[in-house]
Amino acid sequence: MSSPLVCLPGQRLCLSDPSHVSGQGTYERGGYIYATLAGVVDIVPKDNVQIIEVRSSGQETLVPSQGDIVTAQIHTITQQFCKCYIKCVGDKVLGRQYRGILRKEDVRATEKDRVEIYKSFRPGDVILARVLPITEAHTYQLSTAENELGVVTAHSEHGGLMVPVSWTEMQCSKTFVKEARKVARVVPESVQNDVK
Amino acid sequence: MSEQYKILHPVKYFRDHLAHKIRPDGREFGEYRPIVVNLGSISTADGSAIAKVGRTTVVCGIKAELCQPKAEAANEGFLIPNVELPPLCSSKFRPGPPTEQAQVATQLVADILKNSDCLDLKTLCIFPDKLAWCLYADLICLDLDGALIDACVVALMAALKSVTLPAVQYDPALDNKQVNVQERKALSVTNTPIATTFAMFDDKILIDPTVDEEDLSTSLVTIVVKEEELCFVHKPGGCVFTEEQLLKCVEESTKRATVIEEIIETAFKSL
Amino acid sequence: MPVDHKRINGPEISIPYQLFDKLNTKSLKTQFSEIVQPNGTRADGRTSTEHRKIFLKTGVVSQAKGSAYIELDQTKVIVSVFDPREIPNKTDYSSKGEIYCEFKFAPFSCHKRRLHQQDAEEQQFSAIMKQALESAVFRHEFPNFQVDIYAMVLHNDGAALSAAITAAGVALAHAGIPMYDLITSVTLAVQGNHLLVDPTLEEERLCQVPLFKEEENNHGIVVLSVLATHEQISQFYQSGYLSYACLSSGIEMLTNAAKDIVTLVKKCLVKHVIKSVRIVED
Amino acid sequence: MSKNRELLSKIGLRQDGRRADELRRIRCKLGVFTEPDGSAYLEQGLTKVLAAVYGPHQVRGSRSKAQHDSAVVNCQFSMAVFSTGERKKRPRGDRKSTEISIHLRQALTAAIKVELYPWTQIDVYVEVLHADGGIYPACVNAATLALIDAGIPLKEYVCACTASLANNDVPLLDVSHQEEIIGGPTLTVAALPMSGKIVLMEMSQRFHVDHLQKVLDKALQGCKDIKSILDEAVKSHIQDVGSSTGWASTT
Amino acid sequence: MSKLKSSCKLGILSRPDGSVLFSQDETTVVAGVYGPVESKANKALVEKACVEAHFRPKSGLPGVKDRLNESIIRNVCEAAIATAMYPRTSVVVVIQEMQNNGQLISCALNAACLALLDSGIDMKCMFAAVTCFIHKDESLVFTPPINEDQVKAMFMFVFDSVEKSIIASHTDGSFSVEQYKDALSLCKEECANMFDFFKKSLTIK
Amino acid sequence: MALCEAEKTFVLHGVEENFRVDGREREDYRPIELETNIVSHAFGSARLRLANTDVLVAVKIEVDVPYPERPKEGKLEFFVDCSANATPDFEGRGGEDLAIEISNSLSAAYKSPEVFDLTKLCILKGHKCWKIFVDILLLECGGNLYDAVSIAVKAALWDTRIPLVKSVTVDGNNVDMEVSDELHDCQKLDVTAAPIMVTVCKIGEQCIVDPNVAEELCSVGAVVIAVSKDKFSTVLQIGSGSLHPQTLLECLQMGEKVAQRLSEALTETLSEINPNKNQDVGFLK
Repeated sequence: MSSPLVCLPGQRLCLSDPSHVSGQGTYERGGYIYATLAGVVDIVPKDNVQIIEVRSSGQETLVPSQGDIVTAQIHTITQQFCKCYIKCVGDKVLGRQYRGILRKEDVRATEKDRVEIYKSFRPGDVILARVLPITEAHTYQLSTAENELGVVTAHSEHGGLMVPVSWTEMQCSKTFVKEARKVARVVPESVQNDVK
Repeated sequence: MSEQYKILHPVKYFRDHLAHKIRPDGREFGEYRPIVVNLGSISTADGSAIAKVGRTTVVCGIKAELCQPKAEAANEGFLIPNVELPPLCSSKFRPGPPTEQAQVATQLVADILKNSDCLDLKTLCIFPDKLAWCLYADLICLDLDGALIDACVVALMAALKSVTLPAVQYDPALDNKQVNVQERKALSVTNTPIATTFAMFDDKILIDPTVDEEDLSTSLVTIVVKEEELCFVHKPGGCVFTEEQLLKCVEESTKRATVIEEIIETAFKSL
Repeated sequence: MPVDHKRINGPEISIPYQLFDKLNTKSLKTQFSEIVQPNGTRADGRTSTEHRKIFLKTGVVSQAKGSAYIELDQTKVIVSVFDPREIPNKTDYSSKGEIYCEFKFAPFSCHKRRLHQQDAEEQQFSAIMKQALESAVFRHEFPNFQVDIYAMVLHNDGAALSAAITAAGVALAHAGIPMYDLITSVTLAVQGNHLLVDPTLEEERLCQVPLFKEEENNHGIVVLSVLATHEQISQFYQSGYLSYACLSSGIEMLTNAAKDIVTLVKKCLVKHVIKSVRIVED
Repeated sequence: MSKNRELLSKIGLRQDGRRADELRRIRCKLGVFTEPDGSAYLEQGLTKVLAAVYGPHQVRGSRSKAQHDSAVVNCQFSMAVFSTGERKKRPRGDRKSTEISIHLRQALTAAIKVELYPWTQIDVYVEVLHADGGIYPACVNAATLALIDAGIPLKEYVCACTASLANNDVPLLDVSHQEEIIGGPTLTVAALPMSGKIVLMEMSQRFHVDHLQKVLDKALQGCKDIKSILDEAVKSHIQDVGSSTGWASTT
Repeated sequence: MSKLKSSCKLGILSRPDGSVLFSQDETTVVAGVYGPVESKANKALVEKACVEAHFRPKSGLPGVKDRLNESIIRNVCEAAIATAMYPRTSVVVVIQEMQNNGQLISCALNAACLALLDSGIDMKCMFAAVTCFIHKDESLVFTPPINEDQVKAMFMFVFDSVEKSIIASHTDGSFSVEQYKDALSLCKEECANMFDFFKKSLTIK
Repeated sequence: MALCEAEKTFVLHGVEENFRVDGREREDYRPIELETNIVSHAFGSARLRLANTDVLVAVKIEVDVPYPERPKEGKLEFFVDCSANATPDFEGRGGEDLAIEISNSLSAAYKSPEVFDLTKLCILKGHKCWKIFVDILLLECGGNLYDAVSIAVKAALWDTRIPLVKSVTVDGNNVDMEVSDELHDCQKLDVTAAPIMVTVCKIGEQCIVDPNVAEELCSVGAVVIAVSKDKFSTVLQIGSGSLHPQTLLECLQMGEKVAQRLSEALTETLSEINPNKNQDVGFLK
């Protein structure tokens, strides 16, 4: 493997033209592409265009933004919503947890009016959710209204780990008691996430 | 993946590690982190030291000022230790007045100083009832990764030993004081207390815990040893220890104390 | 002094012993001529435009997202940067994130003991730091949040503010916070015709008051921070009493000196990047 | 200091030459600032107060403060550090300032037709430039003017006045700082003078209950007098503003 | 060796859920327990109750020293209360010092235990604190000597009622390992008396 | 206040054309009103209105002990209070950051002995000195605070009269002093070198002085320049933008030029003040 191209913030990387586009970790000013991070330059070819990206050395600093899939842990539930803490964005672990709120109407895509929070989530559950447009300053609004989103890991009232048995139910591996949840359809990536 | 696992299920992550007889940072249960002591790097202080216990870093600077002794202890000076946990050292803290943890640490360090009797406050008196030294020992944590008290005590003792005070001529009749900054004398520190912290998790006792281990542990014990004696056995609650476990900890800390004392000695020799 | 219930308090009045030192009767003017030769050579052998040796290290605080430690000979500053967090007492949406800076002298870092609470000078330095760093950081990458930057001076031997700004720039890059550019900062002390780059504390002290008469009563401190690639001044602060001619030549000296430091900052960061890349490859 | 510092001399004159039932000179002006929705300046003797009103506007800060049936009245009392003989350390935040802020809110909430503006907030800020006794009444009176200037509907004027008791017998109106120092109990009353309703009453020290009625009557009379002075000021202000825009001359 | 005289009066305060006026020898404290109560959003824990302790000195505002006492009281109570039963709530223990004659912390802890028992909060076990002193003449006693200069060291232990294991330990002064062991076993014996006293007080009530 | 892009462009074009939104040229100030001696129980005072910016400054004097490290000097302290009257944002401690920023810049600007001689405030070396409190109350914010505050402070200091000390007697550690009872027996402060601050604002490619609120919002960066006589006593960059070194130098030149003119105008105005004329002053006017 050739030695990686190291760059630093403010370093001019190349001319910005139709075939070279500024990507993540870079910005454009006065016809040039500059780096914003200390890291390694990565050139991603995509439909005849070279996207210039910079990957941060070490952990990059990021906050959740609209459209991201995040991993969160449920903190409290009420009739209308549940509050949770966002811990990861995609597969990146956040340095700090951020507050999220999941409203009743964003739990499911269908039959929204029949959703009941306590039948979908319980405190302590780990969920996958998507970040909705940001309206409030401190809290991210989340949604699980997709098949792949919802509870991925949960523990039963007796403390046993539960496995999904249907869209809406999980079963305790110790007591075999079934509990209601809004279960995420597990795609391979998130399998690793919790079964390890 | 392990990072996500750690953040989502910290307890299980920790337990899995301990089940394999290894701690998350690769140490064995009874293994402590390396200790580094650096002396006198801050010349604006009258005595200073930096102590590192693993990644936990504490810098201690001692500044001497002149003051009047207390009426009830006319022939004693002052030694005022304060532990500062600035927001710089960990994401747990916010700017503002000292947190509860900092206050508790301050009091523990003050207690340890008093219990060990390592510095006779009478030696800080210049003229009874009139003039005495006040030593402000400020301990600033620069990196908080567990075993704060251990690091504080090492930094404080090393700094105390490096303090030199200028000669003072005092004329009580005229209340006139003259200081000769060039002529300096070291303090007489009679012994070196050394603190060792243990954390308990599921009946397993871990020496010198990191901050993650401290947060997850169910109980903490700090034992301070000076020479052949104990001068502090502090367990502020938490889950129970049996007598055997506690005495085992005492034994371990005595062993570790001799090692640390040597490290401080060596630091002085190389100065 | 009011009693601080959250700390152990000393006696009500205590005075630094240095005040009772067998009096140093030399006039400030002689003191100045002792440490600065007429040709600009200084007590430590530097020329007037020469910067002190810089030692720079990243990753010194394990609990922080990014951190840096800088030494300008005796001056020692440690800076740490944390992940974006909620802005306290703010409820409305803002598209740009904020930067919060706290600059603090350790109680034992100066000749006179500093108190634990931030004093006016530290507050001002915090504001200057914020001013310097704001234009270097991509603030819209973290809307509604603030990035905390804490600087602690362990030992002040002059130019502590500049050291803190330079270190903060390195710590931000180390934290992986997107930035427009690298930032470096340099201090200048002026006394009469002498312009001293990167002054020591002694030199700073002697530049607070005019020592020479009439036309040469220029004196003061200038702090300047530069964004390297774009040749922009992100922060400028001057105090004292300076003429335009003096100030403009000072600015030129400072911009040049700041450019020189960039190489060092780069070296330090490249070292860090290569190290972390190696770890990933292993 | 002279010994015979009495509140009332034998010939019935007070320290500053006033009679027992005489108010200090009140001078005021509406609309002194442009930025606030309403503002006023008021001098009562040497006591000088500025008041500013913002609102009604959306509730600031935590939205849970908002009330569904009325506006939230938010008051802040603050004293310039140079307003007193001895320099103050802080302009606000001490116990006395906080107390006056709360009392101010109580008095003003009683007068403002808060039910007209649910889910909103009205801010009233008063700044004392010179404190020479009777700070609270001056603040209430200035705030009333500022509220009128802001065009906020009031049930009626809310006015405040102090009264004291001299020689254990004669009630004194509108106490000055000098008189406060000499002693004598001070009764502060904020009232809706037209309906005669008392919205706030506070006593600084004890005096015999037999005297309460006459002191209170005196204070209420003071409120009424102040009301007519304020009324005059408001009318002339409207004349001025009106004539400059041209509509006042039509009536 | 003389045993300490303890006396208590349960439920002396009307507002707290549990309260006690407790004195041991000459040392007296009042303890009050509130809980479980709704806790502030930033303090609430998902899986267990949050225990708070407040220690008020006889006069003045609490200082650094009281903060250490608070931390001991909180940690001990947390070990004894069945916190998992009350998730997302707070249990607040307030101790007011009335008179201190040397064994303040153990007195405060015992009072806290009684107040908790009085409040009816579920507990995993009771706890009892015992203090003993080493004189200059190396003798071990429970009663604090009149003159403070006579004390060489002070030990404070807290035991649980189930296994008589050590919940907490706090010491003052320096001492040998042997002395520590002696003090420990002496206190362990004494703690049984304390538990008896607790039981007796509760049955009287 | 928030401006949309179009409004910003409008302001920007005005500046380019040297014909600003309110009709001024780039180096013009808005009208300034100044009154002195308006707080009767202060030792000196001034009120300044610069368009909508309203500042009240009062000077109070106390007897104090000099700092042990500077026994020959008196003390000068600035305190800024942002009144909530100006904007609800200043309620409680909301204005504190701005207040500290302004008071710090004033302290820095008055620091040099060439600017303000503190030794004149010393009564007895090491024992007694005057401490001057300059209290600034911001009553309304209509942009350009630094300039307004600095002029008002200078005027208030000009207006200040320090009581005359008739005699000082030392008895052991006790110092007794006698202050003249005569009301007119007092001395004035020398304020010829007291600095004037000028905020030079960069908008687009041009620099302007005395920005109003709208212009402040359009600016990418600004420099506060304190000029004392013909020298700079403090220069402070504010705002979140950065400047090219050349721009900075241009700003400095412009600031110095404007400050000279302002200073002259102020001296002239102050000399015209007739202390005996008694008329309705202050807020009743």
